[in-house]
This record gives sequence, structure tokens and C-alpha cells, in this order.
Amino acid sequence: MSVPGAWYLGLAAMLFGIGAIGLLIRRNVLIMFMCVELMLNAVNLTFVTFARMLNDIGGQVVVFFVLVVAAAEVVVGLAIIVSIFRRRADATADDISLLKG
Amino acid sequence: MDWVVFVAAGIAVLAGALGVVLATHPVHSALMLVMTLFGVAVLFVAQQAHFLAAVQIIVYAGAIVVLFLFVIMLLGVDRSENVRAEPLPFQRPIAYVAGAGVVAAVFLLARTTWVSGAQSAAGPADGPGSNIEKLADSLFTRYLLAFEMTSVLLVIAVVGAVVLARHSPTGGVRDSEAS
Amino acid sequence: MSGSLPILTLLVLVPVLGAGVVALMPRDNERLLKLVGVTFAGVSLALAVALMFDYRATGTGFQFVSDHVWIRSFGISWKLGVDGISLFLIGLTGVLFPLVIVGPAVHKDVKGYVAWMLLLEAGCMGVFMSLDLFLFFLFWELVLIPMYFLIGGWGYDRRIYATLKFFLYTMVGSALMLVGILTVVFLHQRATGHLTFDVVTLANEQSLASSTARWLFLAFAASFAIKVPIFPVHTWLPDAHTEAPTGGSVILAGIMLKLGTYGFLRFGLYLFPQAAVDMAPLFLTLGTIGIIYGAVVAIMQKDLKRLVAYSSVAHLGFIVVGTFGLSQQGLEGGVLQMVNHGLSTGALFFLVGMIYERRHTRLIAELGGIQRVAPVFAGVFMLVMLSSIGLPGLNGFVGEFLVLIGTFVTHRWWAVVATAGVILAALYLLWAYQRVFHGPVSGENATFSEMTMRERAIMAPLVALIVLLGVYPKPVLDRIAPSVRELIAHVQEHSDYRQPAVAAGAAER
Amino acid sequence: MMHAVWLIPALPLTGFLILLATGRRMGDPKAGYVATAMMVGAFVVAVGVFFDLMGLHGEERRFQQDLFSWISVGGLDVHVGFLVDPLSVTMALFVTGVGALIHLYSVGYMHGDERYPTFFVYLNLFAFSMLMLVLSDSFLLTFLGWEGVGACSYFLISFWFERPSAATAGKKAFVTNRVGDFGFMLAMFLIFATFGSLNYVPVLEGAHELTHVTATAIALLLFVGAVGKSAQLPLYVWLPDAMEGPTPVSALIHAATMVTAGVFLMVRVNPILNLAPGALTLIATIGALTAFFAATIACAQNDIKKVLAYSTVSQLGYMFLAVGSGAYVAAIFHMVTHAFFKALLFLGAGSVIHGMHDEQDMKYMGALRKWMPITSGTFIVGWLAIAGVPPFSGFWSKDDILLAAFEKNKALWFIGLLTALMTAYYMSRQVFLVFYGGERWKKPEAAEAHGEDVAHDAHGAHGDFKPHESPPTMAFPLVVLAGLAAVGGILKSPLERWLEPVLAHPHEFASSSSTKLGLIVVTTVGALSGIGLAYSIWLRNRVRAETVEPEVLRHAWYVDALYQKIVEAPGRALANFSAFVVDAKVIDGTVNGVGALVRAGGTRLRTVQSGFVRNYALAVAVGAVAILAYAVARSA
Repeated sequence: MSVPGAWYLGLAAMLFGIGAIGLLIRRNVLIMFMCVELMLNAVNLTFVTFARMLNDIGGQVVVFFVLVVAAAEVVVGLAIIVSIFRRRADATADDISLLKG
Repeated sequence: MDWVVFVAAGIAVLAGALGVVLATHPVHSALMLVMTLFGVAVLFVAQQAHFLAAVQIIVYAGAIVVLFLFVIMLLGVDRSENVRAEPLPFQRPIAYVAGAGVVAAVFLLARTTWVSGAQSAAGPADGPGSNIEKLADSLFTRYLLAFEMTSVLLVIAVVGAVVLARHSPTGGVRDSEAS
Repeated sequence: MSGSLPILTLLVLVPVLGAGVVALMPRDNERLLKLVGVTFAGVSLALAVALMFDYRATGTGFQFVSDHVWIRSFGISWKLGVDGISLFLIGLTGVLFPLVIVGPAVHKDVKGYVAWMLLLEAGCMGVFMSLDLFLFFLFWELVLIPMYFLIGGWGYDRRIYATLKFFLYTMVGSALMLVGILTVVFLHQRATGHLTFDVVTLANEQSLASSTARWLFLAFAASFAIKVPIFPVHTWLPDAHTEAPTGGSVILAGIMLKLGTYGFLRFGLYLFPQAAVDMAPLFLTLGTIGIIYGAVVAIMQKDLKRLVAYSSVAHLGFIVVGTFGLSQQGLEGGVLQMVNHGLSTGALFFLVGMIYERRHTRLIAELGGIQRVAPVFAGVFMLVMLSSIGLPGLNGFVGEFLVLIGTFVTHRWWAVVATAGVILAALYLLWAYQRVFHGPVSGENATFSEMTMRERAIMAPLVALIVLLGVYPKPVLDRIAPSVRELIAHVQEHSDYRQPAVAAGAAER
Repeated sequence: MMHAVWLIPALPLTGFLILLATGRRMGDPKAGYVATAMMVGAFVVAVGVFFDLMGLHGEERRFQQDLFSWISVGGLDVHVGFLVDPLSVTMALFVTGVGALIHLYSVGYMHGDERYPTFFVYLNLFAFSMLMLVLSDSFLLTFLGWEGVGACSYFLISFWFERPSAATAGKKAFVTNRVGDFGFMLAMFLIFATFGSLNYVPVLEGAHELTHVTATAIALLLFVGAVGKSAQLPLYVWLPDAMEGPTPVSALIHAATMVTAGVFLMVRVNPILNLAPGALTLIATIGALTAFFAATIACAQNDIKKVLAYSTVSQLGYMFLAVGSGAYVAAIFHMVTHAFFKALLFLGAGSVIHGMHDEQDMKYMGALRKWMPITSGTFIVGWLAIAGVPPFSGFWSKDDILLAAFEKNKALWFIGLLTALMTAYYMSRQVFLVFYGGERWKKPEAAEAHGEDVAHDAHGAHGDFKPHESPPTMAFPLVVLAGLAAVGGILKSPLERWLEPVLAHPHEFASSSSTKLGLIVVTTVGALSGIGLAYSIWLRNRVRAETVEPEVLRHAWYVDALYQKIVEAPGRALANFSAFVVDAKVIDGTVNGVGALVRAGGTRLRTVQSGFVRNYALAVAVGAVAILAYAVARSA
């Protein structure tokens, strides 16, 4: 017997929560980035689950786009990180506060 | 059988996620991330999303994580971080509350509110034909424009990455870009 | 000719095109930039003149209407049209812009100056012609941006303060008006079932409850009152006028202030007749206060440009009084006064700019005895000033007199107080003239050079119009009259107001 | 010829335009002759129109010419058009006639001035405006002329604008006149609101329907205008200062023509005045008081032109006394004779000033009759005329006025009589000081230093200072005007018949002929005793000058200082308060205060922007939780 969708959704929610907490408490920008990926994956899992539950391929289509956008985001994000680290090798997210009002 | 797969993959996913968050060393985090990604891929397969599972492995685990590792290695920032220290006041307690709050709220919400079940324009997931065929059918007809635009997005992202990461001719990066 | 040509659309598009062309040109050839700019402005002027000749003086309603659906789902259309009220404001816009492009010396970045000016012209034209509330608001806001850059970029010392004040002030009004516009449109939709921004439809169907209409009128009026400006929301004006470059001051005083008074006529009285009638005493009072107050404050100004700016407050007060006096004479006089004020105050700002170019000061105390060394300059200044004072035979008198006599018939005591402003106008302008042009000449004033040919060429059309409109205003008045009569009829139809028979005359029977 | 009436104002206007365009090239004296030619042309046309009008019978003596529509809006329809009737033709005749003579005089007087052509530009413009004023067929067009003459008066008073006093005097004249114009404008509004028209013919013909209150209001408002223009109490203060202008200007504008415009206006609207007896009494009272008040000041002035200026104010008061007494013809008659003798006196004074190299103080003149025979001869004629010595013109016109005043109110008559006595006294004083007695001239250097007027350097015959007679262009007008001033009295009865059609109720003198004769004798005795008094004081030196020239009169009752205290100083304070306290502090302060408030709030709030990306992320998370919590709460 197959696992009910609710379990998958619950799992995805927990994954999302862990990712969110990680993003908020870690200072290393690389790890913060990874936490973003965790959250994205949680959402992807939700979509796929709903696609199965509702018998609708649309959810999977969205996941496909999310993957592409995530790839693009990582590319740009890492480029930014590279240029940050070039100035200071031990930079953390808390060292950069140019937007301070 | 399904339950076994779900529980096993679920444990891998959560363990990997916790590992990412808790590991002090970025390399460890990256490896833990791979574990999570694999777990999610398994869960995709379990839900008949074969194509996405494959993409998940290839793109995420294969490309993105490798990219992370590259950056870590290339820049030599593989120092461990003092996870216990927190320079920003109130950041951590609020973060725990907020993270838990999101999860709790989702669960609470799920008790009273559910999806409408209305069908999207993409078509059903079951029926004749493989998963890939149905996905492709939808992508290349209904969502062709969006699909094409992702290609543009990728090109822009690549160009942007090159511009950002490139050494400027004068040596260092310009201030506006660097910080 | 214009039967087939979408002349109104062209009037908007030609300056926009000009701005585009200028923006694409190289920035070092200043003469060529000015030449191209003035060519486009000149084409607009030619179109405006053609418009005035083709306009049927006896015609009613809006003429040359061009109406194209723009955003169908919101009932928004590109609807332009002119009537006697807007016709001469368009003409004034056409006349002043070529002059400000070639006239004053631009001390930096001619390209930007010319391009912004042309864009500003398009915006002003658009405001005067729009018959669609959405389009109107669009142009209304469009006008702000070029002026913001003109004052901020080419102004004097305190220009940043002045621009910010000008911009914020106007935005406060605009925000209220935007809410007003949307409310009018949606309430109309609720009442009648169709969504439209068309001014004519909205005005004729009058679907608003009277208390709602009053609030909406106030929302519109807030925006117009700031633009006019009416006492006590006038303090942006002296700063903006004083700090703006000469061309900016000319346009600001000559045209942009008229956007407010025009708005009162076109959207205030037309859309909310009953509310306007109910609120008339308030605006008459504020207008009258403006006349007296502007003049009293002007008396003591130390800066010549600031003095002229305060005189605008007083003059615009007359227009407001005429508008809300709601008589044939008052309204026609108000419309005419808009044109007159544009000519005479525009000319005054040109002249003050010329003084500044020569002496690098605008302080009255540092000037003196100029008439001795530059009699022609002084003569032109005197003529323009007398027009501003309202000497019969020059244009200022006709408008002022009509405003006052019309208001006297409908609202006697306000007119009496407003007439006292006539005395004060003579006082502050003549005193300023005396201090600047009379007396012995000494120091740097002795080297004050006479008007150059170029300056004479700029002043000539203004002076000619000042005299012409004072001696023979009939062609203008004849074209304004039918539209004003219609407007009054519209107000009477939708409100309890009745114009006294004396003011209406035989034509109203 | 009647149809050529438009030419009367058009000719000076043409002159104005020609001189404006080419005056500088024409120069001195050609520009002056062009201007004079235009005035002579206008005079000729006016004479032609006059004879045409004479050809018509009494009631038909009215002709309207409509040129073009000027301001036509709704019920208001004003055309540029002329109303030719005995009144306007009379005015046109003496304006063009006296005007032409003064133009001619100016050709000589202004010779050598560096702005010679400009002077004639203004002068022609003035003549045009004045003729529009008198010939127009509507109140509004009269107002055009009214303001036009005011503006020209301003230009001409401040003609020598390098002198701050001249510039100030010009401004003062304009602004004071504007106070009067305020009344005129309100009167027009009220007329329009009542009649629906501003044209003389319908208004004056419909006047009998007016209510008493409206008629009084219109009459008083128009009188306010007249008070400003004709320098009556309390707005007379500009006229003495107006003497800063060149002397021909004083003669033309501030004696003969412009200042009489108020009297003209009053006579023009006589049908309305007749309905407002209260207003008439007020006019008569103000007229009489002005006449007396100005005459007292004239007794103690030393400036040759100031005496004449106060005398003009005083004589204008006489005219208003006549108007207020209902004797309109007498007012016009006195206006005409006054134009003759006062223009003559001013031109004579100008000739003296010219001959004395810009000396204006009578205390430094004396014995000039030997040196300036024509000037002194003609001046003496003018003196006898204004003093009211029979049979000179002033005697006849003043006598009419005093008779009318006698019938109206004995007190007013008595004031008028006293004024006549004083008039004779101060004019005699002037004549004796200037033309008789010993030579009290200053030495040339002193004269140079005293004369502020640089324009006449050309005449300064340095070294041997001798007064000299003026050139023929100046002498000729003097002689003509002297002739008119001497025999102007014969116009009395023709003028009465001539003006009858324009009067709603021709004034009849009710007194018996013995009363009339008695009054004539009293008046004449008064005039002669005034002369005698002056003779004993100023030629026989029976009394010390200081005792008859009290300080208070010398300073014109300190009226200027009073105005300074009660009008100018508070006005200035109010303006300062409005400009620098109300506007800058209160209103703009509120605006800037709002700005400052926003700024202060922003400064507080900016600390929220820590710049730490994790703080921002936390805010996003908290926001997400809040939104979800809201959803939960709603669904529950």
C-alpha cells in the first residue's frame, strides 16, 4: 500500500523548517546558500507530491522550472560569493552590512 | 515496501538537512547536502516523477554540489566556523521560534484548509505514455514560451556570473561589485 | 487641413519625437542642439496656430476630438479634444516653448535642457487636451519629471531644496487626485454598470451622491490648489520660481500654474458642478486672500525674482476668483487671464533672467539706475510691468476687469476686496521698478548693457501679444465664449446655481 | 467732418508711434515739431467737429461713432467708440488747443535735454489718453484714458528719474491715483450690475430709474475716483510732489487737463448725481475744504511751482464745489478758464526757471520784469485772472461758483470767499517776489550747486549771470494763453447754452439780481483786499515774512508726515510681518515642519536597517509566520 501524500507533505514541511532555521542561524554564506537549496527541495517535494495526489502533471512542470531557476541562482550567487571572498577570505554574512541605514 | 522506502528516504533527507545546518565545516555541509538531495530524488521516484528524479541527481548532486565544493576548495575557505557563537542579539531564539512556527502553522493550517483540487492546464499525470513523454508534451506545447525564457535566464545568469567573478583589468574587483 | 490630420495627437507627439532626437544627438554642438529643439517646438507652434485658425469659433463641445481605445478592459482611451477654454492655453504653450529653448543662456548641458524642455512641452500639451481622466493624470505626472530635472539641474544655489519641496508638494496633491479619479470612475461603474475614464461621459451622467461628490471635488481641488497655487499652499512657488533657471521659471509661471486653474475649470466645475457651487465661497475667499496676501508679501521681497513669484500668487488669485465667481465674464476673464499671466509673467521672468545674466544678482538692493544705461530694456520692462499691473489697453487689464466685474455681479463683496489688490499691484511693482531702474546709476550697474538683438527678438512676440490682446481681445473672447456658456449651462443644469441675467446678457436667452 | 472724430485721438497716437519708432533718429528739435504738428492737427479736427455740432439743433447735438468691439462678453458689450456731444467737444477743444500750445512751448523748453524725443513720446501718448478719456462713449473706455493719463503722468513726473525725489513722486502719483481708481472700478461694477451696460447713453438715459441708495453709491464711488485723479482731500498729496516733472508737464497734466478729468467725470454723470443729494453735499463740502486747505498751504511756499501746485489743488476744489452745488456749467467754465490761466502761470513759471538757470526758489528771484518782459507781462495777466479781478476770465467763473455755493449753503460760500481772498494774496505774493522788488539772485556757483537739474547746462552762461527772456517757441504760447486768460470770461453765456443738452437739469440761479450784484462786489473786494494785503507785506515789507509763513503751513500741515505715520509705516510693518513672519515662519514653517517631522521619524527608523542580511532574512521569516498565523486564525 502506498504512503499517503500527507506524510510526504509533512516531511517536506520539516525539511523546509530545518532549511529556514539553518539560513537564519549560520553565518557562513556558503552554508546559508545550501540551506536555501534545502528549502527549494522541500518545495519541490511538495509540488511532486501534489502532482501525484491530484493526478496533475503541472506540479512536475513547475518543479522543472524551479530546478532551472535554482541552477541559475546558484551560479550567480556563487559568483557573488567568489567576489566577496576575494576581498576577505574569512568573510561571513555579518561582516557585510553596507545597507546599514 | 513503499513505507520502507519512504521511511528510509525520509530519514536520509532529515539527517542530511540537519547535517547541513549543524556541520561546522562547509565541506561536511556540502556532503550532507548530497545525502538530502539523494533522499529527495528517491522520494520523487516513489511518486512516479522519474524524470525529475534523474534531473535532481544530475543537476543538483552532480552539478550544483560540485560547484559548491569547487568554490570551497578554490578559495580555500574550508575553515570551520564556531557554530555556538552568535554575534547578533536575539537572532537565534527568534530564528528557532520562526522556523518552528512555520512548520507548526503549516500543520495547523492543513487541518482546516486543503487544496481545491482544480486541474491545471498541463493535463493528468497518469494514463498512457511515460512520465517523460507527458512532461515533455506539456513543456514543449503549453509552456514553450516559459521554457524558452528559462534558456534566456540561464544565459543571463552565466554572463552575470562571468562579469561578477572576473578579475577586473586593474587588478582587484571594483568596490561596487565586491561588497 | 486638420480635418484628416490627427492634429492634437501630433501636438503631443512632435515634442516627444523632438526630445528623442535631441537625446540621440552628440552633446557638444550646442547651437545645433538648440536649433533642432527650436525646430520641433516651432513645428508644435505651427500646429497650434493652425489649430487656432481651424477652430470653429461658433462651434460647441469639443473639437478635433481623437478617440482611440487604449486599455479596453479598464475603459481607458487616448481621447484628446479642445474647446475654447483649452485652445488658447495650447497656443500659449506653443508660443512660450520655442522662446525658452532659444532664449535664455544655458550654462551647462544644453542637450539635457532642450530634451527636458521638449518633453515638458508634450506633457503640458497633453494635460490641456486630455479628455480621459487616466490620460490626464498620466500627463499631469509627466509634467513633473522634466521640471524636477530642470530646476534640480540648471537652477541656482538652493535648487535641491526647491525641487524637493516642489516635487513633494505636488505629489501630495497628485496622490489625493489619483484616489479621487479612481473613486469617481468606480462609483460611476457601480451606478451605471460600465467602466470608463471618459470625462465627457462622467460629467454628463453625474452619477455621484452629493456628499460623495463634495469629498471627491476636494480631492481634485487639493491637487489643483497646490498647482495654482492657492493660499495657504503656495510656499513651494517662490522657492521653485526663484531657484529655477530662467526658462524653467517662465514655463513654471507661464504654463504650469495654469494646469491647476485649468483643472478647476475642466474637472472641478465640469465633473462636480453642485460641489463646486457649494464650495465656491471657500475658494473665493482663498482666492481673494491670495490676491491681497500675495501682493502684501511681494512688497517687501528683496529678490526681484521672488517678487515676481509672489505677484503670481496674487494674479492666480484673480483667476481662482473668476472661476468660482461662476459668471460668464468671470470665467472668460479667468481663461483670458491665464493666457495673459503666461505672457506678462513669462516676459517678466525673461527680463529678470536677462538682468541676472548681466549682473549676476537678483537682489533689488544691488541694482539701480538701469534706465539710464539701458533705456530700451527699461521700456520693455515697464510695458510688461504695466501689463502685469493691469493698465487698460494692455492684456492684463482685460482679464482682470472681466474677472472682477463678473464676480461683482455674482459675489459682490469678494469682488470689492479683490479690487483692492489692484492698488497693491501698482505699489509693489512700481516700487521695485523704481529701485531697479530709477535713481542715479553707479558701480557695476553703469556697465549694464542694452538689450541685444537676440533678446529683442525673444521679447518681441510677447510684447506684441501683450498689446494685441489688450487692444483687440475679441477674437480670443469670441472663441472662449461658447465653451464658457456651455460650462455655465452645464453647472446650472446639474446644480441649484443660477447665473444673474445681467451677466449672461442677451446671448443666454 | 463729424465722422473724422476718431482722428482727434488717432493723430496723437500716430505721433506717439512715429516717435517711438524713429524719434531718436529725428532728435532735437524735429521730434518736438512732429509731436506738435499732430496736436495742431487734432485741434483742427476738433474745431471742425465743433462747427459740425454747432450746425445741429440743441437736442440733436449728439453723435456716436463706433469703431470696433473691444470687450464683449455675455451681457457686457463695450466698444471702442466715441460720443460727440457738447461736453466732450468742449473738453476735446481745450485739451487739443492748450495741449498744442504746451507742445510748442516744450519744443523750446526741453531743448538740449538728452531724452528730448522720449519726452514727446510721452507727451503725445498723454494727449491720446486724455482725448480717449473725454471722447469715449463708455465708462470703460473713459477708464482706459483715465489710467492712460495716470501712467503718462507717472512717466513724465519721473522723467528725470536719476533724481530719487522725481522717481518717488512719480510712483506716489500713480499709487495714489490707483486708490481713486479702486472707487472708479467699483462704480463701474455697480453700474454694470444695475444697468447691464457700461455705455454712457443707456446708463445716463436710464438713470432716472435708479433707487436713491444705488445712485448715491455710484456717485460716491465715482467721486472717489475723481478725488484721486483731481487731487482732492484726502488724496491730494501726490500733486505737489508731481512738480518734480518738467514744467510743461506740470502745465499740461497737473494743471490744465488730467487733473480736471475728475470734474469732467462728475459732470458727465450729472443725471446720476442729481438723484443723490447727499452725495452732492459731500462733494461740495470736500471741494470747499480742499480749496481752503490748499490755499492756506500755498501762502507759505517758496518754490515757484509748489505755489502753483497748491493753487491748482485749491482751484480744483472750487470746481468740485460747483459740481456739488449742482452748477455743472460753472464747473466746466472754471475748468476752461483755469486751464487758460493756470497753464499760462505754469508756463510762465517755467520760463522764469529757464531764464534763471533752474532756480525755483522765489526768495532768490526778484525784479525779473526788467529782464523778462514777455514772461512778466503774461504772468501778470494770469495773476489777475486767477485772483478774480474783473474783467479777467477767472473773475467770471469764480463768481458763478460762489453764487452757486451761496445758494447751496452759506457756510460753503464763506469758505469759498475766504479762499478767493487767499488766492489773491498768495498769487500776488508770488508775482511780487518774482517780478518786483530787489534782485536777490544767487551767485552763479551757488545757482549751479542749487540747481539739481543737469539738463539745462547748455544755457549756463557762466561768468555773467543774467536772467534772459525765453525763445519765441516758448513766448508765443504765453502770449496766446494770456490773451485767452484775459478775455475767457466772454465764454460764459455761450457755454451755458452750449452745454445745456448734456445736463439733466440745467442749473438756474434763483437769487435776485441784487443778491448777485452784492456777491460780485463782496468777491471783488475780497480779491482786491488779498492783493492789497500781499502788497503791504511783500512790497512794503510791513510785516516780517516769518510771521505770515508759519512753520506748519510751510510743511503743508505735516500731512505727508501724517500719512507716513498712519499709512506708510503700519503698511510697511504689516508687509514685513506678512512676508517674513507669516509667510516665512508660519506657513512655510508648517511645511518645513512636516518635512522635519518626517526626517526625525526616519532617523529613528533607520536603525532598523542593520545591514545584516540575516536580520533581514529573520524579518522575512517572522513575516511569513505572521501571514500563516493570520491564515490559521481565519480558518479556525
